[in-house]
Amino acid sequence: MTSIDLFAIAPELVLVLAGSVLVLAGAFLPSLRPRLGWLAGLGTAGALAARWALELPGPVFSSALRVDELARFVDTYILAALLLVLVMAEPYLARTGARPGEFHALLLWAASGAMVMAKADHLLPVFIGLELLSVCLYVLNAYHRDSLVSLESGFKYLVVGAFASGLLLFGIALIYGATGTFSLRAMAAQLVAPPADATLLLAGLALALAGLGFKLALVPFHAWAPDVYQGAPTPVTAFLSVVPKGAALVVLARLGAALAPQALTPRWVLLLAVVAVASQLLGNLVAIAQRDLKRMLAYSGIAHMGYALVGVAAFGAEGLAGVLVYLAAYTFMNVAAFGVVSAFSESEDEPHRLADLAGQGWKRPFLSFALAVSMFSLAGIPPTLGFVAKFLVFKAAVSEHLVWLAVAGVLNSLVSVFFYFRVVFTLYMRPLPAREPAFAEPWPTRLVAGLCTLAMVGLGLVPGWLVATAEQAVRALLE
Amino acid sequence: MTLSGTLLSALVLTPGTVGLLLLLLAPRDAKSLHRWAGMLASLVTLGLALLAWSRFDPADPAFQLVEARPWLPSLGISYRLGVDGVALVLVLLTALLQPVVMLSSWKQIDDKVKGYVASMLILETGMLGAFLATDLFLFYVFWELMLLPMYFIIGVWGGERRVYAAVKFVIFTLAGSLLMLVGILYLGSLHKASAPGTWSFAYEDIARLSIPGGEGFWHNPQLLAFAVFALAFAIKVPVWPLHTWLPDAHVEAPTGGSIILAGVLLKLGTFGFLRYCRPLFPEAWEAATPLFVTLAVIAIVVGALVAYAQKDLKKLVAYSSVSHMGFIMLGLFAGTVTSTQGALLQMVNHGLSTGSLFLLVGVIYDRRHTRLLEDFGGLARVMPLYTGAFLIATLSSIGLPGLNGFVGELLILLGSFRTQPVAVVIAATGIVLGAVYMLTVVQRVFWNPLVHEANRGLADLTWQEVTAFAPLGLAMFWIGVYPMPVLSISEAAIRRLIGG
Amino acid sequence: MMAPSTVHFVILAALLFGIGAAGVLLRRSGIAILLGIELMLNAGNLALVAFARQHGSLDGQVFVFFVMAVAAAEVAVGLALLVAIFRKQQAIDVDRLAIMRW
Amino acid sequence: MLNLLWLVLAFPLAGAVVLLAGARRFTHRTTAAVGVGATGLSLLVALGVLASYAGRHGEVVTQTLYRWIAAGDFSVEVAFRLDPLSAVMLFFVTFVGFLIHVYSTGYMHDEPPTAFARYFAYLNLFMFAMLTLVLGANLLVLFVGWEGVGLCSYLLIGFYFEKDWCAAAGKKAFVVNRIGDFGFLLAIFMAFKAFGTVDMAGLQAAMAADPAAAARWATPIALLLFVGAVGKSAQLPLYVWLPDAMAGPTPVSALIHAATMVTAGVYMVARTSFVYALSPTALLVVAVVGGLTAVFAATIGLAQNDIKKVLAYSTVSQLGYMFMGAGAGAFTAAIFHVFTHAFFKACLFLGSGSVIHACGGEQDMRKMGGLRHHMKATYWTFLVATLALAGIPVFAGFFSKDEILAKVFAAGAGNLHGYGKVYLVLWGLGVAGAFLTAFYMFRAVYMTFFGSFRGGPEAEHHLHESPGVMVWPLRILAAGSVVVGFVGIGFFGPRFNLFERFLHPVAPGVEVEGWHAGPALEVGLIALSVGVAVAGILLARRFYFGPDAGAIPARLATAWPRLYRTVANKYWVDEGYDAAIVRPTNRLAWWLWKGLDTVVIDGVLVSLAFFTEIAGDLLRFVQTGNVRNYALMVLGGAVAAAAWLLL
Amino acid sequence: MVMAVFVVAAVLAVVSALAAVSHRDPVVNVLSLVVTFFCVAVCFALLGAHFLAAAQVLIYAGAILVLFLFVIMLLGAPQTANDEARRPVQRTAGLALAAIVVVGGALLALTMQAVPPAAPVGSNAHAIGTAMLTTHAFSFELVSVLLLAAMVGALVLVRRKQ
Repeated sequence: MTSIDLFAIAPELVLVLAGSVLVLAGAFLPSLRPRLGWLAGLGTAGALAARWALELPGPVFSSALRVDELARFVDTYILAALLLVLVMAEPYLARTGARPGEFHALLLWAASGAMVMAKADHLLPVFIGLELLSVCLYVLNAYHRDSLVSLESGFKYLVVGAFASGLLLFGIALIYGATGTFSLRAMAAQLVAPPADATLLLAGLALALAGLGFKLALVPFHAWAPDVYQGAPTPVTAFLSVVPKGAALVVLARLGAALAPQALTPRWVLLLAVVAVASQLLGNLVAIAQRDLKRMLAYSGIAHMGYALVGVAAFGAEGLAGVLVYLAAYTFMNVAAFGVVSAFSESEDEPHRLADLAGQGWKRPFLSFALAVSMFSLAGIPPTLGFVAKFLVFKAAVSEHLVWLAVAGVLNSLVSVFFYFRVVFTLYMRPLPAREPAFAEPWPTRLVAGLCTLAMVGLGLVPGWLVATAEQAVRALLE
Repeated sequence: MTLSGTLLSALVLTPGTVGLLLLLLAPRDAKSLHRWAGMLASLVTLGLALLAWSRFDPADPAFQLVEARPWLPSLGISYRLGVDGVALVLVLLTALLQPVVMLSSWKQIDDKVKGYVASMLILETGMLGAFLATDLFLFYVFWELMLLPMYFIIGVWGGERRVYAAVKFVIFTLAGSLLMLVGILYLGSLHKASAPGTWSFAYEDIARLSIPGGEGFWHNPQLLAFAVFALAFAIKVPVWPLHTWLPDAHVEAPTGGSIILAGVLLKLGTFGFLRYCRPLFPEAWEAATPLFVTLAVIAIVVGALVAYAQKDLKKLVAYSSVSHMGFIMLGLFAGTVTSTQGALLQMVNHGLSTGSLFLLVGVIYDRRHTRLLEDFGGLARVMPLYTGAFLIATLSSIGLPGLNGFVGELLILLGSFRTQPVAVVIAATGIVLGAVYMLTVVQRVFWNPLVHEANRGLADLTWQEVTAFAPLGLAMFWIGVYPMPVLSISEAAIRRLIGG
Repeated sequence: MMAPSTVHFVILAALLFGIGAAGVLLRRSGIAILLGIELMLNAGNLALVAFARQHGSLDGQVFVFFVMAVAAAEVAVGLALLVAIFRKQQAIDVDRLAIMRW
Repeated sequence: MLNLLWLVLAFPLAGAVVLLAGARRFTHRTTAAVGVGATGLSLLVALGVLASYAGRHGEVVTQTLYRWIAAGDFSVEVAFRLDPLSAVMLFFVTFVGFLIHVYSTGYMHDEPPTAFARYFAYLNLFMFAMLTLVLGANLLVLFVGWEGVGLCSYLLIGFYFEKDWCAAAGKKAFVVNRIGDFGFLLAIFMAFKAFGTVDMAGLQAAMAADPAAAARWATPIALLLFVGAVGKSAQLPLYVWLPDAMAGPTPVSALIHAATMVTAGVYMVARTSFVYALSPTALLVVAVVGGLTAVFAATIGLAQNDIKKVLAYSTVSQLGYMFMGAGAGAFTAAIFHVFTHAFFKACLFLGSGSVIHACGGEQDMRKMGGLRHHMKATYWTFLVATLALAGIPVFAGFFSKDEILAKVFAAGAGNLHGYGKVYLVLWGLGVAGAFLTAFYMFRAVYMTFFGSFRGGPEAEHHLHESPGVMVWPLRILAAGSVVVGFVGIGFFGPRFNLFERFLHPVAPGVEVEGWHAGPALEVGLIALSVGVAVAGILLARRFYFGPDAGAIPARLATAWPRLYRTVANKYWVDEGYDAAIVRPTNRLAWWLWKGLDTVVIDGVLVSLAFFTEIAGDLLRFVQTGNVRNYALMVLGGAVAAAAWLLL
Repeated sequence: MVMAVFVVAAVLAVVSALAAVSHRDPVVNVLSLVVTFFCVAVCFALLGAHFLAAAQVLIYAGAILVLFLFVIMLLGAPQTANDEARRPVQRTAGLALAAIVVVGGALLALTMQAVPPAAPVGSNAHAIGTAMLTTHAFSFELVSVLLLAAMVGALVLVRRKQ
């Protein structure tokens, strides 16, 4: 272990330390509690700054990690999402009186777990990072422990999550059995020539896919998502809907780059494609039937991971760059949506009914506009970032002769219009109810909504930097 | 010179920028500020469009006043604008209609004025951009950009079934355009697969590609790509039987929305056929000609007949659009220079005549809050000016010589007769049917005894309404008597597009 | 009599894994489910160690050690959750935890 | 002077614009001044132009204003053409038009100022359109005028727009005309396709240059053009609009629906005679349609009681004669009849207008009678025009109608194109028509002017002769009805037929070869046609004059009730069209809307959306809420994935 | 001899595992699992992983399962009612899937070539410890965070309100 190694994981260190400080401060300095959010934010910002200030040394910790452009991209993405969620959490904590400190700490630790996953070049840190992320999220989901719904959400996440971990572990074991190593780099070196018998490897990959598919909420590993999204505290839902997905997708990408399963069997790509389409279809169709916004967004999330998976299926520089941009887009859209949705409910315990939005478009133009933009972005309407992202993954599919996948994707987008536009319709084209709901518009929510909207539209119009960064990140992986 | 370098950008972005600024900065209740800002922006846009016209060289078939800036260089996407004769004509139409729309909504829209004006302005940016974009990606962006403002215009300021209509509009439009996106991607990937090995979505690069054909439908890339483009455009046109969104959208949209919808949005479909389908997929175009000619003819006849069956004035005019757009499609697919010129001219004509019909239907709806034919009768007695205006629009719509509609229909049918004589014979019955249903309207609304007491006190056109109609009416006469300015702008460009 | 080979151990691992999975899938008791998960993880461990011997590397064994820690962490949180739920519902019946559905 | 040709059109157009713009402010006097003035100036310029044209016999003078449309290889200019044919038309259109304008100032004087101005605006606009039609140098400009007159006709028929039957009649006229225009347009398209031009001269040259193509295309083009002519000139089967067109003010009927517009079809056939000359089939069709119409309309005229309806059917019938002549290849004879007909038919209509004016708007002849005592000038002019129409020698109609019958007979006897028998039958129809014409016209004269007044004492009290502005045009037209026939006497051979000689260069006519009527035969024919005319007059006198006027017809009507009703109801043609075309169309339209659009197309789309929603609604029950199910799905997915990859 | 030990351990492991997941009394479940884990530890030992075998007994049997017992006692040894069969689909499908996993896993194992195992790397705790603190130092640190998080999390969930 050298100092370079430590510098390379400085962001994670900052987060972990900040988390510990938060726990301690929350426990022993009650007067500081209302300001802990700032501290968490500071830590996150520090981690972000560290990631960009320090150079990227590549493999560190005996090649357990690879701190490259891809890692930086994902770190940035996770930390940005974390920052937004922290801001969003402020009104939530104030409103529910939930204890800060641990809450922030768990978020920070979860983020660091995700960051580790994203830069792990070895299956051990992948597994532990994933477990760190999961364990923190089990608790966070159930954080509102006065509410049975929240507990249920936590428990469901735990059962399915641990079950999926078991599958992942067995999958890792099989991969290990096939290759004799946990190091992705070593596997890649070994698999330059496809092995004569890849049975074990493929079986391991299938199980690993199930483990990661759970995190991504892909069909058929998706079922937990609606219940958990609905039951979890809204900031946690926002976090849950974006951070683990980025990490898991990057792991999938790294696995793909190392094991090149697409070279082992043509069925691999088809498998991903089928899962992608099934996710899109189920997510979009069932979302139509939802009347609870968080639940609807959960199904929408299932569908969106289906779109992102198109990029993974297409693979190559284009596909993976598309996936990364997709993640960025998805973060802004979802955080904005959850932020506004949590503001547009009178209390945290109530269901977030679609009908409650009626007429708010003209009553609360700012937040409504943000929600509308995020709906359009989710639906993939230009000039939003959501469109650019879809464009990129579909482009990759077409480029890899998977035109049918792109066609299925756009047809599913059409289906999604039904429910995304219904939100907009409720906001702007329904009259305010006679008893006007008393929604607050706290400044953190406004800030989050504003930032996300700016990002969705701004990056939608000028996506050059984002795309270039993503491409650079992918180059680092594929070289 | 420096102006030429940014003229088109200024033209495209002015309205949208003003719209956004209004949305973000203007106070909510300053209604006349909103109205005047909208008017001013529309007029400035019109001025810029005229300026572009003055800079335009009709003899040059290539894109002019070109602007190109890299946008997503690694994907071969750039911000490219350029104007050819075809686009210029439609840009002028758009710019002309926009102030009319603003005027028509002056009194009519009194609720959420800011949102309305902003939507209209952003919509204008979308339309102008779609006409002027010379990069397929950019084109798609502008194409979709039109969707949202129109959705709001119909959904917020529309009539009773506005939500149904708005959703229908969105679903139909997206159903086409999303598939077109795949088509665009396919073309880009073809460019990548060809010699340079890079992505490009620039129109001129794509136009240079030769897209492979093949046997049958599913194994014929060119035909498939054509099909997705054609579907998007056909829905927009709308080509029978994809037209059912149109009557609903028109009936529910506020007057201004209907004018723009009929006047410009539908033209984007036919423009797309001309600009994209024809030059990019020549063999597929050839193969699809019988189909589209048949559909066009069906649209003409069936549209007219269904219009005849309507009881609601606005719906009737909407169905008449289906019929008229059928003529344009026929002209495009007949494929001669003459018929294509006619089709382009007819796009303008339809914008003017149907636009003004919607304007005028809006006028009477404002006064009576009904559009049923049976609620009127004898209005010529109480509203002579209005009657005159309506009559002019009607006559323009049914193609009376001396007015614009005639020149367009004539060129279409005359030019099409060479290649599609049978279709022309059937289509020409549309001229008869057009007279039947439009004159029925005139008879039942303006002539006949004045039986409803409510109509007795109706006020004639106000100066605002007259001002709104005047430019359209003048343009109708102008094009009817001397259409050469329009025709000469576009001749070179059309020759290039259809390879004639 | 020969020594058991990797195949034998892997078969045993698969058996235990299947039994653990069946426990998760078939039991209503939260505790039984957690036990099933533990069993699955242990099966994974067994496979890892078997493969480690097969490949003659230590990495597999190290991995198993970490998995034990992970399992401990999961169990801790899982049991805590069960306790919290029990306090709320006086039961740890998974089938009753279905407020949210459809 | 010839350069001022465009002014002939410009004046009426300007008049129309000024009147429309000022409709709300102008007094009767201003309106009259502008309206009549514009036409008057137009007439003056026309006369000047004709005077200077007179010296250039046979020449074709073209005035091109500007290039109107050019697209691809199609190009057309706004150009006017003065040649003998258009000169004739130019003359009588401006002349009769002017007179009718003058007459209208009196007839329409009771209208409110706005309506008065509107009326004159339309009338001026009509003059403009008609002159465009006449002078158009190419088919397209001609078509502009063609449609323009249709529009004005529409507006003027529906002038009393608050009466629903007037409005309906206007629409009917326009729509039926459009059916004809459909053919006209197709003819234009075909001409352009075949010969690349729509210019009259260019077309003629192109057809001459390529006889093979000309032979191939002449028949379809000619027939399609004739469809247009049938619509505009109210021939079978499209004549139905013209009787209804009488809903318009009477001077309008005189100008548009008798003297000028309805003859446009004949004019157009003559104008394009170079096409017809190449197509025996087309000529035969023209002749047959004309001949049938002539008799058919005449029989309906027998049983009409509305004075204007009688005149209307008579117009249809006379137009039939014109086409019959044209169909026999005698284009000049047809135009000659157009020319004379303009005078006496205008006179008749204006006369009837004068009568109606006097009777306070009453048009039913059964409520008239004895008017000759009250309105001498009207009576005499009406009588003169009737004699002209009946074909009594010396009067104009005699010469022109006889010319036509002679040519048709010649075509029959000379076996023109081998269709001799058909032409002979047509000639027989023509003679029969002459008898009927004489009969129904004198029936009208007797019912209107003889006997005693049947309209009640109140109305009788108001009977009066019309004012000077109305009577003087009558006198002038009556005089014309007497004299204009002399310009075209065919009896003494072509040398004396000034009219034919004048027109020959542009509408040479189809020569019947190998047959020539001897003088005896000609005299015999003349005698025959005069004889039947006189017989018709006498029969009318027997039926409708004297103390038992109307008794015999009434007996006949009771004797053959079904026949009478059939004729009186115009053979139920309108009803037939209604049942065969209008109502099925309505039903079809309704089905296309409610059935096809709403149920089928929208049904498919809505059910797609519906099934999408249903699918979502059903699929969500996969989400049971039971976490063990979720784990089951995860395991199932993993197993399926592994199986897919491995098997 | 080795084979005999393995067979005994394996049979016992499977039987007790079945008891662990199927018996209705949670205490029996836990105790059965102890047996299973002990058998697995025997297998570890057979595989040469003596250190792991010890750790397995200590950590799993000694710590984790005791934790289970504590919780079971804390909650008053709750038993679920005997209506497990009320979900036939879940039951059938679950059993079937588990069977497929077992059979599939066995088949998978059988596809492996009977490659003779490499020379045992020795089972010294030292080697493992060294690896953990050098090659896998990062994971070692990470696991500590994980345990910290789990601890804090568990506390958060069960702490009584102040």
